[in-house]
Amino acid sequence: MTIVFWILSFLTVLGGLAAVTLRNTVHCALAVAVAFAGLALLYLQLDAQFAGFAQILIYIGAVAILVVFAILLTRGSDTPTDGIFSRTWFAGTAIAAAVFAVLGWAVIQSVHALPHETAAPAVTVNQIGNALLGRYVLPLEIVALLLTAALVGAVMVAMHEKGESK
Amino acid sequence: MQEGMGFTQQLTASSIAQVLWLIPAVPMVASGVIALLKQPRRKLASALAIGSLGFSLLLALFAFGHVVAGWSQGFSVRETVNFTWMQMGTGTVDLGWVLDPLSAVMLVMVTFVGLLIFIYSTGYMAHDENYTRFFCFLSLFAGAMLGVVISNSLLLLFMCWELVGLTSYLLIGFWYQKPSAAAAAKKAFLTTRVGDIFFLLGIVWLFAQTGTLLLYNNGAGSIEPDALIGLLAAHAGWGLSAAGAIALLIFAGAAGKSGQFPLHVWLPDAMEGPTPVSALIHAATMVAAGVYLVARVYPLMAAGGTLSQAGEVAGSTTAALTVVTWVGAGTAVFAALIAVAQNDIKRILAYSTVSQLGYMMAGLGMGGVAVGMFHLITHAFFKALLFMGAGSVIHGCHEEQDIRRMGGLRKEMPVTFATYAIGMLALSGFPLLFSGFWSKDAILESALHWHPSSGPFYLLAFGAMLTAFYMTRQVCYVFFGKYRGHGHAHESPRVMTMPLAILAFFAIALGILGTPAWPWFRAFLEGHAAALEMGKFGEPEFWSLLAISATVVFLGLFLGWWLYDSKSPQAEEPDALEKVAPPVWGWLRDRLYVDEFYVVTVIAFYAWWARVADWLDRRVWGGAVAAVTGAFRALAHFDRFFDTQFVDGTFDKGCEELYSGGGLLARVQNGRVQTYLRLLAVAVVMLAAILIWSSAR
Amino acid sequence: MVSTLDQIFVLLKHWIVSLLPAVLQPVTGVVLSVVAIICVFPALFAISVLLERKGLGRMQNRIGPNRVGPLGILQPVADGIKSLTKEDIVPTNADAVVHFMAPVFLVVVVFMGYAVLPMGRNMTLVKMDAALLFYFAMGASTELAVFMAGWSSRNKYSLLGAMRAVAQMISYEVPLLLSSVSVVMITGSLSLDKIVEAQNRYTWGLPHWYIFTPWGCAAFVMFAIAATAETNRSPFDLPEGESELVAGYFTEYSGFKFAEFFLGEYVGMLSISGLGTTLFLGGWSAPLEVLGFVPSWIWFFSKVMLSICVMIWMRGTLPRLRQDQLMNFAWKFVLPFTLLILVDVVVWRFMGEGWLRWIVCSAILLIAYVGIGRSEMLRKKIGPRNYRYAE
Amino acid sequence: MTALGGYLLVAALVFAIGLGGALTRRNAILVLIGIELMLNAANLNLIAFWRYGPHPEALTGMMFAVFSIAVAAAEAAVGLGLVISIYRHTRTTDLDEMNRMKG
Repeated sequence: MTIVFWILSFLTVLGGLAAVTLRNTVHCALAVAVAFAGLALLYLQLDAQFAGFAQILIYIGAVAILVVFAILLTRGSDTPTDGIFSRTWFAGTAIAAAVFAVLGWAVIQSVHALPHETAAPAVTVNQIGNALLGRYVLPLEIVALLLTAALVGAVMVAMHEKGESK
Repeated sequence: MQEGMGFTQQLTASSIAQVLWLIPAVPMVASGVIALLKQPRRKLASALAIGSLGFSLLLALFAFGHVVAGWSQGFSVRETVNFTWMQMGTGTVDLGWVLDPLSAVMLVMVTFVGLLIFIYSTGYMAHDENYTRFFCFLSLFAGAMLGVVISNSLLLLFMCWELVGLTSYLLIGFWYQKPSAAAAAKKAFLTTRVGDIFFLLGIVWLFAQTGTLLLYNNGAGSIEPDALIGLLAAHAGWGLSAAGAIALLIFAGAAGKSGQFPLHVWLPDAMEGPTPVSALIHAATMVAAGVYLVARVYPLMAAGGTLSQAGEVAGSTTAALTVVTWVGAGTAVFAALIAVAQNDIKRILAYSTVSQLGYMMAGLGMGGVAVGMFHLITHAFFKALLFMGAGSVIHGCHEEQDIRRMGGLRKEMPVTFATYAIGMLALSGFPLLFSGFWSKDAILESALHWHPSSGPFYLLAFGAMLTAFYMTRQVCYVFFGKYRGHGHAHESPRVMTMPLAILAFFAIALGILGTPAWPWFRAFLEGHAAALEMGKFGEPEFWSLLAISATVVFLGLFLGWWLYDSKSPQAEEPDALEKVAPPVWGWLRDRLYVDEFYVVTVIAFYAWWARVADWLDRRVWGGAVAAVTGAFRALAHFDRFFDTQFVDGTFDKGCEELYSGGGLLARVQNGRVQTYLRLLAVAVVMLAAILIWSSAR
Repeated sequence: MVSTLDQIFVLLKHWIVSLLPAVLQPVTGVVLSVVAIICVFPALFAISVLLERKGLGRMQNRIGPNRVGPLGILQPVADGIKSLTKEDIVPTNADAVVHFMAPVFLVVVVFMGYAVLPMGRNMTLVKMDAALLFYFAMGASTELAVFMAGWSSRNKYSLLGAMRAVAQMISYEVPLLLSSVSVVMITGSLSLDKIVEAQNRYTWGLPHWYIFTPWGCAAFVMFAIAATAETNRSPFDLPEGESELVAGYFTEYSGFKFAEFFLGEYVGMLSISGLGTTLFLGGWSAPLEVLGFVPSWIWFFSKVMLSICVMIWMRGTLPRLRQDQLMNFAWKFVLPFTLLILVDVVVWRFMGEGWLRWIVCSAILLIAYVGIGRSEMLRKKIGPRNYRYAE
Repeated sequence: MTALGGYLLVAALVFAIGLGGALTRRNAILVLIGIELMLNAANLNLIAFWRYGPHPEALTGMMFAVFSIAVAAAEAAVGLGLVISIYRHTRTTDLDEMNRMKG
């Protein structure tokens, strides 16, 4: 429970909250990038260097950019004039709160069973690479296949149909 | 197999035999590739077809060389490669191929003549818009025909046989826009099918009797001595053994394909196809398949006669061979007679082909495999030559086929004339110089020695005279006199005349292989050493036969020349022969009314039977169906009445209730993703709460 | 003597740190290094700007800046003073917060990348195991800064420039990464220090730099192309094409914020040159064994400056690409070719020592280069431009 | 409160925020953002459990997180592609109006 952890948690939660509450869609996207960055830093705090940098590379470098692209392509960058929340926002919020209540309750319930501070595991990129191409090679291949399929799928879905004027 | 000559049989398959399947496979694959090509890729299509067949020729030459090498070392090569195609219960159906002198000779002939005709076709079909389709079919045909040749299994042979029939159908109907071509294709297909039914029956019977369709299989094949003994022991009725009956059935198939007498009607009509097709399929190769088939199953044909191991008849004959002989001899004369009175250049050749096929059959029936096969090979060369020459003439005369509208082409088309004349003399059997003489002489010789009857000899000799006569008539009409057609005749391009020249060379040279003094061909096929005995030429037997055949041929030539050239016929004038004997001429011109006979008998019978079936359909079965239908309709009316009056009232009410209930339920399924997500989240929360609560207690 | 000169900065740092109380020592060490980086690279930025302006001038038959100071060498100073003193204009409609954040964010992430670059023997700020990944993570973040700048300005030229820049950077990030992966595959490490160490060996006095292998040479060319595109340099300077988009995504910036973008761009160039040097040109190692006495940092900085000179030369030589050409080039030529380089690296790695692998690997690449190039040319996707003049 | 407990609570909070966003926002893209947040919360859980679990050298949780990141990237690409293509048909990204299967 270091001060760094609290600052980073605050940053992440703040970014997340901003992402779901701000009016301007682009601001939401930028806020979610902040949340992603906060999470990446939390990973670093957890000695997961590789995952943290991958998080930055993929979420800030790719997903956030993708989101802003989508926003601009759907002309969503202007601040909407009418309500930004759906008609049933109250129910949604209540359910989200309930989820947090249940999860938090579960964590606090089991806090006595949680392991305490352990020594930081010394994990090198080399080990991760070996694991990726050794024990986890099948998931790796499947993920590769999935990414290829997603690439093709996304292109097919978003492509202009022939004859349709741009 | 001649005992005491040191010949043994070699059975293990060499590497060339292992890859023998490539010979038919390569043209077939080429055909498939060509089928995918677009029309404008003409060059590529013909190059593929010619290249693939050239490759096959190369392989065939290797195979031939292998067999010759084995033979010269004292082996009678017969290498088979067999494999199981499918397993049916305890029995298996085996397929395989065989490399022996017979198949090797046929392979070389088919690929060589085929290649020349392919090359010729590039010139002949140059302006046809369906050029690639033509080469696709031609390649497919070549593959199928080569498949027939190498088959060691009657089943595989039958498959390729049918494929050959199909390509023949496709190629006869190549110009399907012409109604006559379409009709001719249909006729060819259906007529040969009649023979094929018998063939198939024979195959099935053979399989039932011997349990295998392999021809040779190290002593376990269906035409090897062990099986033949069993076949001879089984009786089929009418005094025939099973072997004889099966042989006759198979001969029926061969007769259909080779245009023997009752089934010959399709072959002249098949001339509606392009000329290279006529040359390749309907003169040199496919029609010879029937003859080849008889030669292939010769042990079966000859079973029961005094049978030596190599399947050669020595002395006595069998029922099957007798039938083959008589049908062959009859066809030979019959078709030659008709050919005398035809005016279409290709039709004359077609009847001539039928006639010559009759010779081959008769040769097989009386003289054994070597005699018939030798005529087959020589005939393939000079008949292909004649057809291609005819094609060249037709090409040169602007697609004119009527010989009365030609004439004097000797000067305009010197190469065609020279080669055509060689072909014509070879066909007529001009003594000593041409291959046709030697092969025909061998047939006549065996006929002379055939002791059951001397009828075939006279028939064949008469046929030879007629052959010389009608060929002279044709040549006179086409090449002598003065030009009676329209336009100006011209010589064909080199790509067409070159194959002619090559074939002409072989039409002369092939005779060397089968002279009485050096019967290399016979020795090769029958598997004993060939010896050069010039003394044979000095024997009186040879001279007497030569005298007879020469007389016959010169008589024919002289008659033809006297009747036709000296008169320098005119197009509108009646034929010279017509003036002599108009009624005979009329019968001959109308092809002795065989087609008409079929129309009033077979076809009329079928038409009547079709009408009966139609009537039965309409009245008997139709009436029964109508009665049942009526009963059900009455029942249905009653049912509807019941439904509308009693059931619907209550059912409609129930439906309304269900509908409104569905509307209530549908409000959950409102198409809003977030509603679903919300329900999901609520469910998760409840589930998690229950789990935690239950575990915490 | 040699080693002292080589390690002079390291020793200097240790000396300064040792003067301070023990509590402050770790922090001071880091701060000192950061300060050094923040001082050195903007200085190099000034030098490169001057070099570029003078060099471009010469290439275009001009003299270039020659007014401030002797031969105009004080021009960057004058530029700096000007931008610091100019009024900071923010458009009325602009999204003020994002507008302000964009240049700051850009400069921060660009400088972050230097943390892992080995600039000399023992001269890496953070010796990290996943250094290359860190570098690319930072590099990818610049795209967001560019987008923020373009979007927040509420100007269509800015937005178009930003969209172009982001699309281009995303497209070329893939080949950039993949060409670096080839080096990683051979070295077996993501650590830039280890990559330099692996290249710091000599045979017959010649270095084992990766650029001197078939795959390395090809990968370096691809890396250079992708890096040029990544830094929006000519011929890939569409996002800033003056004739089309005024100044691209920073059209609406002025004064110090503009200077920040300018700084970010040049420092980014220096940084990616440093990465290329590290990956392919042997980092701080000497080009010949006999030259090993020269301090390592001199080699590093001379290689970086040499790369900058090449970039300037390219800018003076090559015309700008069209947008579709740019994209087609990235996805249809550079990307397939880098993938092939990866295959080539595998071949190289598993063929073992010997002359055969040189021939095989070179042949694969040459055939592929000619093949891909020809097919692309044939389909007219990329190829010689055809100019259409006003009819 | 142990360190792991803290991380788990933060993850739960981020998850709840993401869920709330996904449930309440009208813009389809922002719903996707919410879902991404939920996924990230799960990743944080995985990494926290890996770090404080009994066998960190087995790398299981870390690998899970890395794969999850990759899958999330694919999911984002396809999801946004779908939103764009729906937008092209209906000219809206409002989820409340997207309640028809018919385009």
